[in-house]
Amino acid sequence: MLAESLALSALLFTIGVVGVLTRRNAIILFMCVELMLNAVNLSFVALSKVHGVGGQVFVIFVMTVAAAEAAVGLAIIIAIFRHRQSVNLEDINLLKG
Amino acid sequence: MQTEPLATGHPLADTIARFAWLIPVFPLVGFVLNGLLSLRAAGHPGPADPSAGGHGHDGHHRGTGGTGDGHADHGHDDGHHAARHPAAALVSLIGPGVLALSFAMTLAILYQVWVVDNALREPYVLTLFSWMPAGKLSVDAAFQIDQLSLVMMSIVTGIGTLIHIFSVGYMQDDPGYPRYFAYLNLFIFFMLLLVMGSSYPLMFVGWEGVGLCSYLLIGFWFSDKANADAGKKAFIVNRIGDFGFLVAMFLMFANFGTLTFAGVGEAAMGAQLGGALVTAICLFLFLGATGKSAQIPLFVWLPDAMAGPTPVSALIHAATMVTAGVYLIARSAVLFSMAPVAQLTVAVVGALTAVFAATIGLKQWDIKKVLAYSTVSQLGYMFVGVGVGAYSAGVFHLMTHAFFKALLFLGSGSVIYAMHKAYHATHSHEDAQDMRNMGGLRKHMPVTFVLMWIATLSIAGIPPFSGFFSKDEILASVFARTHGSTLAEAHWLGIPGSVVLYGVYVLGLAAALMTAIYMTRMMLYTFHGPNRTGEKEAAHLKEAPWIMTGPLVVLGVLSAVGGFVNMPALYAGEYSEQLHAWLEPVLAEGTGITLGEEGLHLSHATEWTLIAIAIAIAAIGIAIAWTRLKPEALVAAKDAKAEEGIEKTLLHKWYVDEAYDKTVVKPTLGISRTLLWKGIDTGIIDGLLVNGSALVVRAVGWAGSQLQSGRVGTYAWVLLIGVLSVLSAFSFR
Amino acid sequence: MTQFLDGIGYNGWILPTLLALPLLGALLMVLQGSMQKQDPDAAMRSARSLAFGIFLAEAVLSLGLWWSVDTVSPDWQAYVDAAWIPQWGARFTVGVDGIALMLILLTTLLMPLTVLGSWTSIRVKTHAYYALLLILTTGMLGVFMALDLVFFYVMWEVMLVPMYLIIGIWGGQRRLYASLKFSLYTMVGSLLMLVAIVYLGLKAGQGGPPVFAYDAVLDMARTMPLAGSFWLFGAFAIAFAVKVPMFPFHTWLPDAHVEAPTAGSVILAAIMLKMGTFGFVRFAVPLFPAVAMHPTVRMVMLVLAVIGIVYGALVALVQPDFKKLVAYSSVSHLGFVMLGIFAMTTESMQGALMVTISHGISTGALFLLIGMIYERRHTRLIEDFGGIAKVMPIFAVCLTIVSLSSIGVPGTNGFVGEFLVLIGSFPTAPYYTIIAATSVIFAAAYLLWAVQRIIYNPLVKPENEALKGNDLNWREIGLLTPLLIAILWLGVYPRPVLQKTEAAAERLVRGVEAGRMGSLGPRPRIGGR
Amino acid sequence: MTFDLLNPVQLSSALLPDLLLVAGAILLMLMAAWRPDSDARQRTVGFASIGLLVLTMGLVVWMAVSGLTASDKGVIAVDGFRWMVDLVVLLGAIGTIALAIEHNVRDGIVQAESHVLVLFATSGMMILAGARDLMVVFLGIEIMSVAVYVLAGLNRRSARSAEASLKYFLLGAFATGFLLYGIALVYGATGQTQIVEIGNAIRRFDLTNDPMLLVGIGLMLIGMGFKVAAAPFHMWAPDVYDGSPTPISAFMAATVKAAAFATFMRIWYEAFYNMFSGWAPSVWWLAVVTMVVGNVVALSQKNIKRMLAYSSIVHSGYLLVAVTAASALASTAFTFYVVAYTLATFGAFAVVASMQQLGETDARISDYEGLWHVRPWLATAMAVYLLALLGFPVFGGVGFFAKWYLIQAALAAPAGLTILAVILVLTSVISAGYYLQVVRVMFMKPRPEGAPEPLPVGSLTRAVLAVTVVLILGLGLFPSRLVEMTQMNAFPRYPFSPALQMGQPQFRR
Repeated sequence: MLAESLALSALLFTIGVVGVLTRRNAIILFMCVELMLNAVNLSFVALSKVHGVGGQVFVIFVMTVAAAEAAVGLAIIIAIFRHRQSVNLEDINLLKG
Repeated sequence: MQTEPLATGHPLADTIARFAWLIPVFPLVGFVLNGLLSLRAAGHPGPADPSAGGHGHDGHHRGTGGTGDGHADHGHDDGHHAARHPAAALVSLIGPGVLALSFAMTLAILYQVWVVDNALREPYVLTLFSWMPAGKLSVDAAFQIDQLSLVMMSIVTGIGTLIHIFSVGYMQDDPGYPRYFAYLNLFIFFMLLLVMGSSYPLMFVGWEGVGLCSYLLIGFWFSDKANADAGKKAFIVNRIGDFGFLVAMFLMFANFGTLTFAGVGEAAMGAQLGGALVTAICLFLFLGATGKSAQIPLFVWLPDAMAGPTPVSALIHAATMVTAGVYLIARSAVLFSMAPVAQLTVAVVGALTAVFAATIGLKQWDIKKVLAYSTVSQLGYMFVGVGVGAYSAGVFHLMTHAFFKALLFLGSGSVIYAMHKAYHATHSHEDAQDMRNMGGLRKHMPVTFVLMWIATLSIAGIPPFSGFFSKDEILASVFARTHGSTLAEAHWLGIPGSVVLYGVYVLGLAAALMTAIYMTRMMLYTFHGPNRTGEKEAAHLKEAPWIMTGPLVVLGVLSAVGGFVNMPALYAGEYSEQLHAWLEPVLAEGTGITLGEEGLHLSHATEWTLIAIAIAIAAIGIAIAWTRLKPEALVAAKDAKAEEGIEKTLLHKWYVDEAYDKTVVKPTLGISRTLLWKGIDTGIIDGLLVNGSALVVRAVGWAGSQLQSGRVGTYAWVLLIGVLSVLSAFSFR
Repeated sequence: MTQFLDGIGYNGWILPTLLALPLLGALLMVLQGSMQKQDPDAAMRSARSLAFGIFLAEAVLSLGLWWSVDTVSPDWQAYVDAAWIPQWGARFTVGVDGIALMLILLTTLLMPLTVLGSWTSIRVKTHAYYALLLILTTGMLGVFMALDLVFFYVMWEVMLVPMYLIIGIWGGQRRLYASLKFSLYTMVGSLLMLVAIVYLGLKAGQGGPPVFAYDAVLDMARTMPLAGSFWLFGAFAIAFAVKVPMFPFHTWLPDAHVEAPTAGSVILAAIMLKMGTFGFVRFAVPLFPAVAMHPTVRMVMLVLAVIGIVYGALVALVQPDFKKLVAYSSVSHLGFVMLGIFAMTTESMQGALMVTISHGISTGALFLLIGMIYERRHTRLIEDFGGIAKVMPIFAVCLTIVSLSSIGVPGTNGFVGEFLVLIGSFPTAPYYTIIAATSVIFAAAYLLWAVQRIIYNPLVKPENEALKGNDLNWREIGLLTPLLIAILWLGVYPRPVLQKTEAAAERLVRGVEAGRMGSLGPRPRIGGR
Repeated sequence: MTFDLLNPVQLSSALLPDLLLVAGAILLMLMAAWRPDSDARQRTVGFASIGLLVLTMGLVVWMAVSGLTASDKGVIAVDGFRWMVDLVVLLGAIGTIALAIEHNVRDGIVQAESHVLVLFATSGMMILAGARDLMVVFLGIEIMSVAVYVLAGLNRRSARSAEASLKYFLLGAFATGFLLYGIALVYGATGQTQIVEIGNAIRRFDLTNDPMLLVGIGLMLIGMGFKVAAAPFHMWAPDVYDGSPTPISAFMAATVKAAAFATFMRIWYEAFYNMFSGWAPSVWWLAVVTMVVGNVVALSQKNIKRMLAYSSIVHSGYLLVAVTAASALASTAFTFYVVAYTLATFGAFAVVASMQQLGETDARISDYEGLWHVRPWLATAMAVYLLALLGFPVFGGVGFFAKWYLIQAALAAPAGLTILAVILVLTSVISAGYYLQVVRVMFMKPRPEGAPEPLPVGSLTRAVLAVTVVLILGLGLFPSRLVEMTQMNAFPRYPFSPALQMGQPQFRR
């Protein structure tokens, strides 16, 4: 059961990574990151079956932090939208070189 | 400063000889005083400023063409005939004065040598201070007084004094008058160092120093590029020789551990006869000598050196400096005698130079050029002498040559002086040194005419003039050594030594023949026949003042009778070979090695035959020139046709300068500029390696910054590359 | 004199004082500069006087070393040792031997002259200029007296920034390129040396805290295996070779020389290049004698030295810019020093030191002369001159004498050094010496030719004619006179200098001889008088 | 005394400075929100923040000198390393706010909350400095990061600022994912989240070849690499430093990096020390790539903030050398270097901030042409910072000894990192190319015609400049006090595995 959970977690994590790499919309990108975090959460939960509650405690922390991050992140995306009228990351390249 | 431990107990130590260091110091003082006077005047621009009207006479001078003396131009063009240097009187006193003091001092020492018993069985070495002590090397500033150096000192100071006096008249109107005497005094100082130094390094100081003064004096009228070029050429060519001198010293120090004459001589005695080491040392020394004494292949600077004032040519480029190479070999007599192959080289090169230069002398029009090639040729003679181990004969010819060649140069100076005055009076721009512009001068300059003939007969080898004795002795020595000497037994480039010596002898005769021809030619064109100077100008031709002709007379006497100091034993009886005897303590050892235990003696018959041949050759030469050359047919330089064929080749000195230029100078400059500087320096090192690597780094940086596209997607991909690399590094350890 | 100096405890405080005085002066200079902002001319006058005063004081103070230093003693002289960074084993340790003594005196005596040489040519930001010059002096002196590798390295690097700024701010047209090239070149070398120094310190510490004291490092380094010390020698050698500069690391020099202001060129040539050779003499060779004298390594160094000699001379031959010509001539001259060092005989070593000193004097004087004519004509191209001797005879005389010294005409300082190097090198490196000796020809060729084209030849250019009456002034004559005197004095009577360096040179040679055999051999020991 | 960290009261005592800062920050946030924004208000809150930071610093110093320790069992460390990092972080925060108070006007920022955000970020860093549990590490990183995400976008009028913020956020979150996954795997392999316990577990169960642990460490390395901007995880840094308000750039470049490195060091030295042979090659290469890429790309920068950003990447590479060296000496060299680097980087950004014109967002190097002629002291200070970053003795002051110390650590490392040291110095030659470029622009070029006069430098900025310059130069002449301080808290104080103690670690390059 542990191995399957970890495999699923890895799969989800990979899906998240691939999403980040391929998508161009800031919000979707952010969603993919959230997917990665939750994949890790799955691992933690699975592992805590072996190692005790530490992993589950960690999951609570991660969820809390992810919520805070989501709040800040969405605010940032709104801020950029106000400037560029777009959240397409292809358009956002003032800073380069 | 340490006092001389070596000299204590020497018979001369308590005599005036212990002040011998004053001899070079006098001219040094003269140099300093004259130099200061020259600068002082320069520093205070006034009516007598040397550069006043400098422009005008530059232009004028170029107009005269060639490398001629431009002395009369200087300071005259603006019409101020009284534009003598403000300090001229003082300079006229100091310049020759210090020389006279040195000469007097030299005579005083000579006198002491005469009166003190066994005064110079051993050389008297006067150590002043330690010059370059480093490790095992110890070079002292020390003078060596012996018979050889005394002869040289006498020539240098004696002839030097005469030429200084002559210069007072010759240079009187030159704006650079104090500078001239400063240089001249400095030259004498270095020349005395050269002949008095007790070790090779000290001699080298003088060696280089005279080269330096020669450079300064050749380029004395530096405003003309040709003069400055000639000075530079002299110095650089001499430096090639100096390189040889240096290497010879390295070899001596590395193998003998000492550089003093005494030490090296002693060590050389213990070396292997004909061994590679002594041969190498001698050949390198000879390379030095070819530079200073203008022998093949380094003779090219001397003719150009005639660009200097004529008294300079007389003093430096005839009487003293150029003979330094001969002196060097005589000094190293033992060393050379231990290396017969090197000796033969010296003799062959000397003989070849004698002939080669004589051929060129046949076709020169510039009176000083004739004398210059004559000098080269006569120096070749001297080398033949010292080359075959007849060191005293070489020195003898050195001495007589100093007399008659100084006379010839000063005489020609007189002529040029007169020509200049004449052309100047009529504002003509003709060449005052071209013999085609002279002719018939005997009417105008009788004293000079007579004296010059004495010198000519002397150099041609007509008895009883001095040149006859010295030249004859050299030729006889060569002949004598064809059998039984170490030279005859040695092989030179595979040729038996005796064959080589016969060849040398024949070459010597050939050179003697040509010498007689070109000297007679010079006299004919200059003093005989009709005058070609121009009608107006001829009226202004007149004898030089007595301050100039005076020294000429003295030299004339010396040229005439100077040979008597070393007449052959054949007919002179108890008065024979006095110079030879005098020099014996210094040179006998070397000669002895060459000749063997009991020496070599020619039969009287042979000797008489040789003398007859020599006289005949000289007489034939004069006769050829006298009968074949027609001064009447000559036209002035401006109307002359260009030469053709062999004459052109001779006039252009066999195109040696051009050949050197093409094979050495141009390639060196070309390689330096295109290959080394532009190629390696700015091309490979700077361009490719330094700036190239900087460029590569910058290019990579630019590429990197292009990757920084500003797009989050790119960044994520790069990040992923990192992730994969790290993970694979962790997985596949 | 010696007694008087002992009486005031001279040896106890002189070296730190020599280091501190210029720094203090720099501080004063900055203070004075920040107070005086309006009139640049007034600022120039006050700045140069202050600088001259400080440098003069420094020179006078340093003169006592001539008497107070016992050059024969195997101990370091005027030795001062104080704690600095105890955790790293870095100490403030200074001391001199005969070799360092000469270089220190060369520095302190030359610096006032460089101020005189900058007297009127530096007109903007004068206070900053002289402050940098002062700091530079501390750095240079520090290098010569440092007996702790950390302190040495710090001083070594300290010189870089002032020189970078001096070239870059007060330099010529291509000053930006030249200054950057100078600093990057130098850094490549010196940073590798940094690694080597740290490594040596750690090794000498034997597992404990590092030890950087020269003597301790020396003892340790000589016992290192050949393979390891090869790399260390390489690191040191590259740093020093760049500074010397040896072929092929020399290309920064022409640019730096040409673009630097007069004083910068003088200091570069006269002193900073000598740090390279000094580095070889003090560090690279004695620390790793087995490597330095290893046949292959030695051959490479000798070949590079000889290439430098001939190559520098040949390239100098074709330079259109007189300053560049002198720069390449420096490459050639410094090649002699390297030849002398790696020939490793007492004579050649002393010759190398002599060349070091006399090159400083002659080339320094040459640069000063170039600066003087540049101030008047605003060009350095040889072809722009001609016939200058007619309008500026005193200049011509000085240029001639200095050139002759640079050519190495006997009677001048240049000859003594070159002669000793060559004659000393011949027994151990004959073929290299013979090739090197050919440079007597080239040296005459390039310098005399240039001198001819500058002061001789016809005076045709109106700009040059306009120089009439504008010969060297009293300040310029005054600043050249000591150099001319030194040129002749060292040429005629070099014995005092040779005597001072003899013991150190001999110890070095014997130490290296012993070191390559694997034993410690003689070396200076800690303990001042 | 020694804290027993299982006791909540004692744990709180051990966290006293952190708690003080957080509490103060919350109060200040309320204060900031109380009244409408204005410049005066912003200044008041700013000064109050500085006061709070100074207070915290005092507390940290007091705790540092009173020789407190804590048991190894616990989530927080009480040791010299923590206090040193705290001090660096607090000093950086003080400097940031001091700069921001005067600089915000130029960017048109009037929100007083900006200072409070700095305080929150600082509290995150302080937590990181002491964190000894991966959970705490994660929390610290997030507290710090979330605040800094916002700070980067502080200038709401600037699209560049917003873009910087967005990029930092997205990529930061992405990297956090890796870090977190790594933590999960490490937890899975060892069953521990406490750093010391992880180390113990590795030693006890000999996990040196455990694949899960190795992959976990690799993933954590990626996360850490991102936070410290090591190549190839550095791509965000130039853009973010460029777009952010300059004081915030300084804050990120100096303190954020210091804090992230602090926890990096602690985890690697205390937990993963015995995995040396596993991670050393990767970190070695990471260091090399970072040094090379940072230096090379920095050469072609025209914008001074971007140039400094690449410079900060380069210095991450140098610090990674200290991580690779893995010795007690290396940890002290690391601390020393962080101090020197923070001073210099902060100073350089302070100069950039004071050079900025009103509303200007693109700070070009060419703006500095001839600066010496109009602002000699500013130019001189900048030169000192740049030379310090270059590692030049005396003129670059302590920067040289920092580099010296690093080289010493590399050469003395058990694994012998000679080649790494050589690469370090060779790449720093390249760095001379861009550092000296700025010096030459400032000193050697004339001030261009019509170049705007730099705005007057405020007194707070002056104070920041003066303090940093004096510290750099002073410590550059007499560094021994600082060396002493860093040596008091050398890592690792935990026993090596027998394999490591016997002879050299199995790692050769």
